[in-house]
Amino acid sequence: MEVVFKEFPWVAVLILLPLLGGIVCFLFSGIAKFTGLMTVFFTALSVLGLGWQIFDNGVYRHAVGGWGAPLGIDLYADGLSLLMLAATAFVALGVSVYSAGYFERGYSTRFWPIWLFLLGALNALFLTADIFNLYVTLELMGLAAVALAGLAGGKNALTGAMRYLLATLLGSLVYLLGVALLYHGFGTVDITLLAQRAEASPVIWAAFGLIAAGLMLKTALFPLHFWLPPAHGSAPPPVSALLSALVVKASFYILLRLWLEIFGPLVSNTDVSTLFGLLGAAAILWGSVQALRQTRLKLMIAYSTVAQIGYLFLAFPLATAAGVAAWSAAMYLAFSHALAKAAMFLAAGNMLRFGGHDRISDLDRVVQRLPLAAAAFALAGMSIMGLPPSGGFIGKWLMLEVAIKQGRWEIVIVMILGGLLAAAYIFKVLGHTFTQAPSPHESKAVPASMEWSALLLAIAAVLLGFLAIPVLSLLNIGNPFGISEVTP
Amino acid sequence: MTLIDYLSTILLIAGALFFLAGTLGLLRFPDIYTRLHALTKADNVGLGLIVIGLALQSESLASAGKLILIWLLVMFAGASVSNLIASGALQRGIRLWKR
Amino acid sequence: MYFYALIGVGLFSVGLYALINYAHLLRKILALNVMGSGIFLILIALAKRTGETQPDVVPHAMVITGIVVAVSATALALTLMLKLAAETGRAELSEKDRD
Amino acid sequence: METLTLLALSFDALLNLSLLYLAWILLNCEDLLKAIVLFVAFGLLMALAWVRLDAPDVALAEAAIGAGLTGALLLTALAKLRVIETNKGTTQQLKQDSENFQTLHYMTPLALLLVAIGLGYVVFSMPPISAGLSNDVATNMGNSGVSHSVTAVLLNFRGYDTLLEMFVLLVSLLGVWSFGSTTSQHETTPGPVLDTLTRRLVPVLILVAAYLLWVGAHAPGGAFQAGSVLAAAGVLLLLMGWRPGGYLSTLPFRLILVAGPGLFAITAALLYLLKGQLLAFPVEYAGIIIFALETTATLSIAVILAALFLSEPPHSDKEHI
Repeated sequence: MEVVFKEFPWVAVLILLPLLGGIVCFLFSGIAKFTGLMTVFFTALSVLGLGWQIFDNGVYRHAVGGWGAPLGIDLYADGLSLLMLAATAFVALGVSVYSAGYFERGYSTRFWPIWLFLLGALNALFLTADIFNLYVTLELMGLAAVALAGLAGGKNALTGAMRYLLATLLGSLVYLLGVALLYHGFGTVDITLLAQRAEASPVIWAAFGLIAAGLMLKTALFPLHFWLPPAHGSAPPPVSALLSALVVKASFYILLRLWLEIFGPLVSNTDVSTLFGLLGAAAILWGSVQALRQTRLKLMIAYSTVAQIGYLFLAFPLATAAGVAAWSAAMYLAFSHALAKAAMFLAAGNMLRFGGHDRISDLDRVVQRLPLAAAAFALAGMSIMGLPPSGGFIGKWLMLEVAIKQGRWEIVIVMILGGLLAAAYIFKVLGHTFTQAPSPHESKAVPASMEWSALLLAIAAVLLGFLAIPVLSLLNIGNPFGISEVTP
Repeated sequence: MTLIDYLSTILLIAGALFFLAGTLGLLRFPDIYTRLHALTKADNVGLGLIVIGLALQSESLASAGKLILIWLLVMFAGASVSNLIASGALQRGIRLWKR
Repeated sequence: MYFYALIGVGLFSVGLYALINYAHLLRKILALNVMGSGIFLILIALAKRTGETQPDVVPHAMVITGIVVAVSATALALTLMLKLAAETGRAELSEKDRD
Repeated sequence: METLTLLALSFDALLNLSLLYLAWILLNCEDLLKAIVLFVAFGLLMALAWVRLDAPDVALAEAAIGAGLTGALLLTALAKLRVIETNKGTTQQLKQDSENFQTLHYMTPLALLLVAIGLGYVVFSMPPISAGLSNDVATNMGNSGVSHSVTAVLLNFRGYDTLLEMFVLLVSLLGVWSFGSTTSQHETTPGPVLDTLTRRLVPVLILVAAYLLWVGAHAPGGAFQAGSVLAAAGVLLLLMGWRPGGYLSTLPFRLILVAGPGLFAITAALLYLLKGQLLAFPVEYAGIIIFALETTATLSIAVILAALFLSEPPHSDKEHI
């Protein structure tokens, strides 16, 4: 039995199952919901299987077609990929259960196939070691995400989706140009081989500039975040949850992976890291202030995503001296943000469904009338603010520790300010959930599956705070951050 | 150079001249109908001459046949599309040019 | 063959300029396509540097993949543009449209 | 010989400059219809450039998809846009995007010029001779199951890219359908000329597609080129006013749509179970497996592209509610 599990092709399941599941959903729209839920469930189980596999055997490498790099495409899984896959699986489960209740018949048949293709693209993205293959997965992910963002129709959603489409296409094209330069400079598109062959040269600089610019646009790092709030703010709530929790993280993951393996050691990295750090700091402050100014709940959450992405980039300047610690902290934050932000959007969706609007000042005693959604929002907010014992707290604490150890007080101050601002915008919402609106509103029932999926994701985001040691040890399988370590 | 080479050179040059004339016509003629007229000369005769010139040089009968097929298809599509353009223009009320 | 690659750089830049500069979505979609063509030109032009007559074909396969991705993206973008125009009357994005 | 090289060089130079000039004009001209027509011309010149660069497969793909189908998509979109604008009483002129970089108005061209110069420098800094992966391709051709190298890369060495790419096409169609109908359907009756053209041309196109598919194993051609030629036949039929209507939502039609990506994914899964490796075609069967994959891919690509051109969602909603 154990041998079967260890040898089982979990990676193949992770990529092919959602794609084939999507096809089944498309063919037989009558069973789309059931097929979708089953597919997501078994995909999540496969992440568990893969985790077991690489925990026992170490990193997993698979040559597709048996050719092997550089001619063929290699799949690769280590602790970093595993963490992203796990975040995807958790969010996918929560959002799928939610969507089963959220989407009405007509929308449901459109939602499930596209969502499963998006899930397949995400898994494929986290599992490939080939930068051109990454481009294809990026496009698959981007087009599926845009299709989902515009699903509901209406002026705002369509405008948001269009803006998103232009940004994501531009980002992919710029990334592709970087890939083209790398291929012609070093004769391969395999990340490991590129890392061996690449040397500091104009090609590396240009490729880095292009790839970083393209991925920063896709990750919505300040000041390239302009497309995110309209897209994430106007999509259907479960879609917003997917976009904010997973899709922007995917392009960050690529940037981080390529930085660690290829560019970090070559590009004289203090200046670039400082720039990333500055942009990250600006994103935290700008995003948080904008979030505080919003009157619509979903737009507020979207701006909060802009801010939370900033934290991930603070790890760049810290990592020059303490790679493993800074990156572990950033990935921990990414994981807990994925769970918390998904929970928050789903909770907001419940309030939206309940009251028919998402005006913050008009939440009208949600706390009594929709206690589970309010609890989900509060718990997710805890993690976003970084209050103990949530996952967000552990991530921020780890990062603060590194910053204090290095005496980077400016980073410490930005992080604390960001936390305070986050507390301000979350408590502002929570405050309004207690107050009574001037005129009572009509309200609509919210299915239990939608309430509980939001709450369970939020609880998971908090519980993540107790799992620091196992998560961090899993994350370091295959030593993904080892290369950037500067030996004194 | 053999006789065949001379022949195909002459055909190719003649074809190119037709294309030149057709392009000049497209640029200089006064209205859409006369321009179409100029264009079809380049397409039909010019391409025909070039295809025959090239077919003389081809290694096998099959590749010569493919060249001829290209010419036939271009003529067929060109004639139909010119007709569509002209009738579209007539429908929109674009008048014929008169001196 | 460097000239083709340079033209590729030129197409990429011209496309990027139009993408940023013009408001009409159809023009933005055209601009993205031109940028893509520029990148494909760089990929293929530099693949001729094998030192032999036969070029490196891996970039050829990548470009075919890229062309198919480009047409998919274009189709999606055009439909989105039409839906947006049907809602707002204009095929443009503007800040004022948001409430 | 010398004159020939000179002739080739000046031809390349002329082609290069025309490409750049056309791109500039098409992106900056006032009239959108003119812009699209110039874009199609640009695509055809690109196809010529691919031939000059010894990339006939890309030339075929560009001519069929890049210029042909994209052009058709753009033209119908513009026509529908004109209808919408007439109905809504809005007009549009060439207008700057006021939202983007208004303050940086003069900075944008300057910055882009710097980027272009930098990229040009990088291109020139590349080593003058680099084999890329051509040697690896040559050594492994014998085990690929086909004798045409581009097909070997697309379907075998990097077949996984192609598998995902089929899903990109499918997702874009699902996206187009999920946005819903863009205009009210208006039936057009074709004139006698279009009618004859279609009747004569569609069989020829089907024949050409079959030829391209078959020839792909050992010469330029293959599933994508064949699929787009077949799609062109579909586009002609749609232009004739033929509407598939109810067919679109039937199961057989949906099966054709997903046959290409589906068979590819199932093959990948089966080969994993049999050989423990994704998409590892057994050498002796590689040729036939690739042909089967390409055939279904051709059908799916053709139908997906034609459906993208039609862009009307099937009436599945009525069926299930």
